[in-house]
Amino acid sequence: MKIDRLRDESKKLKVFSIEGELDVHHVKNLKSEILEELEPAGWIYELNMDKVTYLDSSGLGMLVYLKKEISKHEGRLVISNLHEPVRNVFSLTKLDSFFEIT
Amino acid sequence: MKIDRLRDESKKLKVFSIEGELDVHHVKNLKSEILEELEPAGWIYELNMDKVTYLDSSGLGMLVYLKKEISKHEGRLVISNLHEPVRNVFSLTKLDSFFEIT
Amino acid sequence: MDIRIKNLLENLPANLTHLKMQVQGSSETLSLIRRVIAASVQHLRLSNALLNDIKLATTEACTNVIKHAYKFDESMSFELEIKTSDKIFAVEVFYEDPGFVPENIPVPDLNEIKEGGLGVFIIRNIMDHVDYKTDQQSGKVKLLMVKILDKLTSDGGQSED
Amino acid sequence: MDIRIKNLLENLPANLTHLKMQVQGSSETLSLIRRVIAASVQHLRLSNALLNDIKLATTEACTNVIKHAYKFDESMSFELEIKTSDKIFAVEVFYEDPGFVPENIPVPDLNEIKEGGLGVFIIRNIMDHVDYKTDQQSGKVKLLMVKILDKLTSDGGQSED
Ligand SMILES: Nc1ncnc2c1ncn2[C@@H]1O[C@H](COP(=O)(O)OP(=O)(O)O)[C@@H](O)[C@H]1O
Ligand SMILES: Nc1ncnc2c1ncn2[C@@H]1O[C@H](COP(=O)(O)OP(=O)(O)O)[C@@H](O)[C@H]1O
Repeated sequence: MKIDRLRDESKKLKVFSIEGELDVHHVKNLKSEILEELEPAGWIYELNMDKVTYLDSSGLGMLVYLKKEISKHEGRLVISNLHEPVRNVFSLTKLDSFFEIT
Repeated sequence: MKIDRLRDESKKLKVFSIEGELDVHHVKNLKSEILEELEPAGWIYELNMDKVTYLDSSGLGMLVYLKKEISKHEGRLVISNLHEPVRNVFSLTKLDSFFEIT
Repeated sequence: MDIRIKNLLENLPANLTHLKMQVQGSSETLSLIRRVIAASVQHLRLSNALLNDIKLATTEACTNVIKHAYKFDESMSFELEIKTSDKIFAVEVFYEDPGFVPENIPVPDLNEIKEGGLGVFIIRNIMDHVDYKTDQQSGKVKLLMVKILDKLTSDGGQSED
Repeated sequence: MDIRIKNLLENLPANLTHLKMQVQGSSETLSLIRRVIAASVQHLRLSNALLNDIKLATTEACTNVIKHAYKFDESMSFELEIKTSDKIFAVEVFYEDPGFVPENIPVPDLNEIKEGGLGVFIIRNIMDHVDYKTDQQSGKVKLLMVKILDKLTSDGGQSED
């Protein structure tokens, strides 16, 4: 798994472009790497999933956790560029309405 | 397996561009398809192997057979665009000097 | 068991691919499992959606073995047995879990957003047949999951192609 | 058997991938076998040359089973057992061939160009250890092929990367 980071101070935006398969093995890493990047308040955290080829309930669980943590930091989690079949896992579990997906 | 054909009457040249894996399963087809195309005398038969991703002793056996048949028809067999690891099978069996490889 | 699935399982066709894997109980092997599954069904030309569903359900099942039954103890191992034809994808997971009671697996309330509890829900949603068999004596568990591939009578995957 | 290979085989490491396949004796399954092999060793990041050598030797062995032992009778089946670690690739082929005498396999004269007779030569050239074991009683044959993956002490494939 690979994470590319992009930080836009003026927009208070951080983009994490993730590459790889989000199963229980790869989720731990990603979680801690993003938690480290949380800012005080008002930031947007975009997870660009363009290069995520696989996601399962372990990946979803991490995203739920991240969204809750980000909310505590008064930030917003945005998930972008979901491909089928990754998008499918969100709809299967009805989490597509819980997350802000663009 | 797929074969693309190109015929150049003026040069007495036939080019067969082969796509796929040349194992015992796919060899039979290819053999008969090329034998059908043999011309009386003086033709060059080029096998373009650019899109051949696998070749084994069954494929080599067919090529030996084709070369002999083509010789009987006073033609020339030319093998082109071999990639590693296909080229490797020729050298392993010392057949790289038997065939005309470009 | 649904009579149609029972019939399919009992009359597996001759063009069956039968694959057994013994895998280490490490989360690292999950991607290996997905790759082998993809390789073993490539000739069936399944839709992307269907292939992913099969990978997903199998991974969820193996994740549960690694996480719940083996508690990430990598010295443990489990077995996968995959049988496929153009009609059916069947996978069995053999592992050890003394005291496991499949009836106790909770059904999640999708209105209550939690960080876990979706794995078995996903498996049951994707697969046409899911059955845990436990042997109290030996502590061995056999999980059978079946997906019917025949598009005309199944939904052909959870998402559009 | 070479003492180094014997040691490796007897002390297979814990991070072993163990895969068993039961395959129909049809030449159509050869590409399936190559795909599963590639999937099962992908995490080892072998060179292209080495991966192809392994696919090639295994295919040659299976081709011989299908062609010589089973004479293209597709109702027959055989078994492949693959064990890999970062040190070793071992594959066993189990099949039936009453009356098969491995010592009778001819060694080809490479100066004499023929249409066949190169399969076993290729296998022996690629693999570090090749051993046919026949059971006269049952007619069962077990072919074991081993390739050492450890680059420092092996040639790391027949061709440059
Ligand atoms: N193979 C298993 N062995 C033991 N317990 C299991 C197994 N599969 C599921 N469970 C139990 O069922 C619960 C729900 O599992 P699951 O839906 O996969 O969600 P999660 O793993 O996120 O908790 C688990 O928390 C666990 O208690
Ligand atoms: N598994 C096998 N069962 C029976 N005979 C075999 C087997 N493998 C090889 N042979 C014999 O050895 C010969 C050489 O085999 P090989 O080198 O693969 O070349 P080819 O298959 O082209 O003849 C075969 O012609 C066959 O007689």
